[in-house]
Amino acid sequence: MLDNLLSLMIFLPIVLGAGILLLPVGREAARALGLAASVLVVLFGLKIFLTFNGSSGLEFVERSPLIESLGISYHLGVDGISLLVLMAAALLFPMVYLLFRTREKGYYGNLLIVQGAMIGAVCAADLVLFYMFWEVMLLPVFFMIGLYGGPNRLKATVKITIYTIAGSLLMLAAIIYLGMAHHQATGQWSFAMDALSGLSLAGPAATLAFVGFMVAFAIKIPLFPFHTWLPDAYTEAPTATTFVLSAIMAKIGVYGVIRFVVPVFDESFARYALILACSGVVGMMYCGIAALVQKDFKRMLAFSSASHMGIIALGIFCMNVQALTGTLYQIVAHATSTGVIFLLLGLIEERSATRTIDDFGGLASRAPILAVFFAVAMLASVGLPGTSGFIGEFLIILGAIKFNAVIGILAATTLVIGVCYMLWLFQRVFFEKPAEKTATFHDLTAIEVLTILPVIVLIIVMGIYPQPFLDKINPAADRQIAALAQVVAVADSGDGAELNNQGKN
Amino acid sequence: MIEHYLSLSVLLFCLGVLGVISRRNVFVVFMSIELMLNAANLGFVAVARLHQSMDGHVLALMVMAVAAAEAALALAVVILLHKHKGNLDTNIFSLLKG
Amino acid sequence: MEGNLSSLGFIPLLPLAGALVLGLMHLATCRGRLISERIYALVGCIGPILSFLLAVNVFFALQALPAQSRFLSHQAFTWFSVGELTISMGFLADPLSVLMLLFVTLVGSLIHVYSIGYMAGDPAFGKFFSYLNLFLGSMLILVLGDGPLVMFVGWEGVGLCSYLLISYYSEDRGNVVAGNKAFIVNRIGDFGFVLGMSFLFWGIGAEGFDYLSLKANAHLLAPTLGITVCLLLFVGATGKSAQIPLYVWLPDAMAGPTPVSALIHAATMVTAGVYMVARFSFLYAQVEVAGLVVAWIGIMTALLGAIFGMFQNDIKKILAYSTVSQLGYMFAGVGVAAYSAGIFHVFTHAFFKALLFLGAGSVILALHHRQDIWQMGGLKNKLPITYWTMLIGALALAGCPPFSGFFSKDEILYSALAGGHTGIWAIGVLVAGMTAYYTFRLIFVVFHGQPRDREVYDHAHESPKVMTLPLIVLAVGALFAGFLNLPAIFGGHQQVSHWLAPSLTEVHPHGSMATEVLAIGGSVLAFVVGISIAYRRFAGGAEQPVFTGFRKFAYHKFYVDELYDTVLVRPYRFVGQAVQRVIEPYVTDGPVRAAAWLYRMAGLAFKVIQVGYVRVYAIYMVIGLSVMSLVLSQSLNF
Amino acid sequence: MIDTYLFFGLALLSVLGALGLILFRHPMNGAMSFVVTLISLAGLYALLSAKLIFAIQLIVYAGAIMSLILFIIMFLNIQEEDLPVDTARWFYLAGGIVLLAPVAGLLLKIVESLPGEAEPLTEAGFGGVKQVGLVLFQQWLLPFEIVSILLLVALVGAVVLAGKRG
Repeated sequence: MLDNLLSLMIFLPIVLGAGILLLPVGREAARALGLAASVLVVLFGLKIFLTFNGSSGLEFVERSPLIESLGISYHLGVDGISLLVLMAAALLFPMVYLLFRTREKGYYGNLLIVQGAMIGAVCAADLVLFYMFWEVMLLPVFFMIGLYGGPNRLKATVKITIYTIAGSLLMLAAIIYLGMAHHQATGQWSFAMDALSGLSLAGPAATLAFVGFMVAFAIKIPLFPFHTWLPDAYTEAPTATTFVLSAIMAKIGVYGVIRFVVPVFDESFARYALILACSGVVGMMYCGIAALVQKDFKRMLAFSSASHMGIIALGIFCMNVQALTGTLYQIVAHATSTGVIFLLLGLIEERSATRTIDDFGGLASRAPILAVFFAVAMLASVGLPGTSGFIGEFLIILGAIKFNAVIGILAATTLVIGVCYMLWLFQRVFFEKPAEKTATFHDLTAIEVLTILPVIVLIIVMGIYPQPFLDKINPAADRQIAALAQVVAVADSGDGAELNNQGKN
Repeated sequence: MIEHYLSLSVLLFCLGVLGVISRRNVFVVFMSIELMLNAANLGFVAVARLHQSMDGHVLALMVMAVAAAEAALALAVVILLHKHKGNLDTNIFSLLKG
Repeated sequence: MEGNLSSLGFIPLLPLAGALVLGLMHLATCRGRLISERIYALVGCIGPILSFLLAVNVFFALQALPAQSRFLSHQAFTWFSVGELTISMGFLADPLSVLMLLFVTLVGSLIHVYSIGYMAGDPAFGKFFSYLNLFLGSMLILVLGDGPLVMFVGWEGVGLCSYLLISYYSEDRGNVVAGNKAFIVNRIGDFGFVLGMSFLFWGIGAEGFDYLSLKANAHLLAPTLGITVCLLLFVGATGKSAQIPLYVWLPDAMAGPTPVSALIHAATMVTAGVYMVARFSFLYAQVEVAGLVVAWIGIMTALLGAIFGMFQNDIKKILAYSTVSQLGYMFAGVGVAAYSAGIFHVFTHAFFKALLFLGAGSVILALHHRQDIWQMGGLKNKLPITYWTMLIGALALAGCPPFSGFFSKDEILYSALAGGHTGIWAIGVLVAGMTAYYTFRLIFVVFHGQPRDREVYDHAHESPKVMTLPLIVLAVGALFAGFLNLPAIFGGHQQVSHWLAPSLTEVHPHGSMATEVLAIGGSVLAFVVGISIAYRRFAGGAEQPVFTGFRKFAYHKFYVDELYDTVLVRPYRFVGQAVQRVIEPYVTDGPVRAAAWLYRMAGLAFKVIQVGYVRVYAIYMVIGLSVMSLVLSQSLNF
Repeated sequence: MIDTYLFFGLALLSVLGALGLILFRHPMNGAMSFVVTLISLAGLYALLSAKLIFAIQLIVYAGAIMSLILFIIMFLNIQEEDLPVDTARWFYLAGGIVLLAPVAGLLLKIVESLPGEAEPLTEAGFGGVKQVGLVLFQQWLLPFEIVSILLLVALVGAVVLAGKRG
């Protein structure tokens, strides 16, 4: 049974989720089932993490044909690039079931399905399979926001769904193009990543396909200027959904770029990397500035999350191993810190029934443990050394400077921008005099503390002793950068020259 | 000779279409559709004769079965509509108006 | 690597562990007070004191080595390693870091002890000690780190603790705002620091990113890159060490409890920038331009701080501006490549400024948290120990021979003069005079003359022993620390400079005897003039003056805060509002909304043909069929 | 020779019946006229040697289905004044003819281009019950079963629909 760990991790939640939706299951039973499934997935995930060899190739491979005539196969595997994303998708879910109990059973069913689909998307090594999971991933979100969201949920859910599907369809077209290109080149159909990354694509059609992929992922990440669905969706979604969206789903967009766009469209990618990097940096600054003036703290954190995603995405476009590793590391670091922030926020909202920053004050004296947890997560999100956030952010800035000094300098402003709105938020919510609405606020219960504590510890451990994690990422990142460098060197003429020279410095 | 049959089939089919678009009476519309089905049947049977193959007959049988099913349902709907509106005018059933 | 000393890792670890334990104790019991202050105090002080003992041990271990190989290091573990970048969590004890280590742990321990008295009765006693321990641990990482990145861990850590402790009384909005200001301004500095490190890494870091490797490869650094790196690192230093233009946070930081002001905002953290520049002396020595920038910014900050200090009324604000001013001196010192002089001033300053702050704390506590000097007066008799110790501190700060401040300040001024930086020297002497003036203005107004507020005076009382004892120890330090680096002209051997030599890349200027006499004479003259003016004006018990004209301008700190608010903060918020109100809905989301609108319009347009009559739909079908037939009969060939 | 006359006679009848269907105002008249079409079609099937279809056309179509329709028409007791007024009927008819002309043209063109001519004689038993049955139950078993499900669904649906209270 444990031979098919990945399939198990994917389909256990999906099947259970579908069961919860279709069968008459009570609310508490659904929650218990969800919790059990997610804990099992955590165990499987830990097993994978511990037995992962740190080679540069795929491990835990499962492969069987799905549609043989078109070369589509059920092909799963994990490598250093997907490992940490997989961990983020596997490890964080039990918290949701433990912390929030006032939802309907359909909510838990959807949550399970979204988890399975996300794990599937991360593990898929076949583009068509990936696309299927990618789309399945969106549906539960649609229901979770549309059914259980805030007052303006319908607008938000329609926007996120149509926006994301529009991007996905472009990607579907690009996937079909890739399959045809492979057919033309070799006479055989295949959508497997290893086969496709060997193609040398050129010409306007390849560029269009590249754009198709990039748009799909840019919307999911979201990359400036495709972020406009985000504030509404994050704000209107129930907290656990916001958590899923920001902590994990956005990362799958980043992961998609690294996994699919970079190896397949290496040439186009190298050519447009500078523009994409600008988009990342501008997005970081833009959303960071917008975050400062928000009155609703969920909305503020939505912008904050988008701002961080800009920096994370930037790491991919710098095309060196420091930045790429930084991005992969930051994926988990940001998932944990933002995840905790959103979860705590959900608890705060549940206790005080408001999200307006001005209604708060003095929580630190009412709920010191909550305040400490929030502070640790906040410090990780502003990249304080000693927390997980620093390692990734520093590596990305370091890599960005190698890529392009101006981009690097702009990227480093995140140190200042992040701290501005975060401290302001912390001041208004946790410091100052207790406000009316927080007068009867009570601290975290024992269960809540025990639920969140492991993640807090993880944040700190990942900041102080990150090397075991980096060891698992490094070989794959090295391999990808080496492959990319080769392409850049071959295609080296006008605009590639600068990159290369700086690289040898 | 067969082309005469087929031409007749075409002619009947066109008459059926004309019936559907020119009349407002539910019954007439319904029977016009039956007419089109019969025109198609004639085509099947004629071509079956041409090819000396009885597959056409089988298809004709199936069409009749479908027509019977359709008749059963359609007439039930007609009765319902008549009960609701007391009228047989297709133009008063315009809930799909955009 | 000359030797491995695993106890190095414990020096920062002990206070950090203390912080963790205290923090957990506090969190576990914060709803009801189950743990007495004694236990907190014990746990809180044990870490710093053990660290101090370890530091002394390290010092002797180092001293046992021959001068040129005084390096002890300890690589705890590989922190992270990506591509050519490999950073180990390593600690380095060399003469420079050990000197810092000694006084940081000593002053830190003393202030921990002092805080037991000062914070007695505070509802979050444990939290305070936890923060203080955390700060000390971070500071020790900063000092001991064997490379810029490990230093940065401590660098940011102390910034965080500074924030937490400034906002300690967090119910008051002003304190929190001051904390935010400190953190954000420090972050602006860190922005420079991170960039400086990154450029340095891509310059020469691939061979190893610790000080020893960097020093060995420093000559490979391209000159322009060198200037960039030095200036960026200095941006970091201006943030942490409150130099122009980022000094604005330090005076506001006085919102924190007084021991915090003494420890963090006077003795240790704010001198980290100077330490950093001295650490990178091998870089700054290479690019003279960068050094000059550092020196001039330093001396201008010294002047500005002194001007502001002369017109403040809050006892802690006076000392804060004095700190800014003295930090300027230090930068002037390291800027003119007199690194050992700068570090020596850091060293002496730690004693006398901590002493002054703690004394001020004692006064404030005695007067039930009054800080305005114009409400004090004549406290000499009521607080004798505080008075005498503060007097020693004041004399040291003012540069009275033979107190410690005199020697260190003189060393800097002499180096400037001997190095040919006459302008810096001249301003330095002027500032020395101003320093003497505002220091004794404070002493005279607070301790001499008649009590200005009788009721306050009557209730004043000397502080408990736990507070006066550190004062006395520090006073001894302020009095005698200067002799450690006695220049040759007074028959000394400059032990500190020689001790530091292996860590620093500096060339000692060889000035003539006349230069030396001129430097000393200038300093003494400035001191005498400053103190006599102060004596004439304030010794007799002057009343609070009304500031007008320039004085008012200086009292309001040249309206620099307001200027920053108008030029930076408001535009930033304005841009935020613009993004929120205009750009987000109409520019970035504009195309999306336009697409949705077009879609809706198209729907409305096509709605017309949906008439709802079955027959019409049939006609549509027939039309389609007809068109298809036409096309087909054109294209099909029979 | 006789079959040609028969064909044209029956064809004429069926077209006239169809015209009656679309032109008579009252559905009752239309339905009676449509019965004529159906019966003449049955005759045509017979001419095409489709014996089983001939029989079923008469029994099921002309018999069962049409009597059902007639029954419903009479059941609803439609009066002259209930009938919808077909405004602009001639306009629709003319327009329909114009629209259908290309369709019919295309279809006739295809019919004309049919290759070959039917054998004058068929095998013995062509279109008989046994032969059609064999084909039906051997090659068309699955569709046949599906049709049976369709009929079942229609049956249930009719019951449900008709059972609804207005």
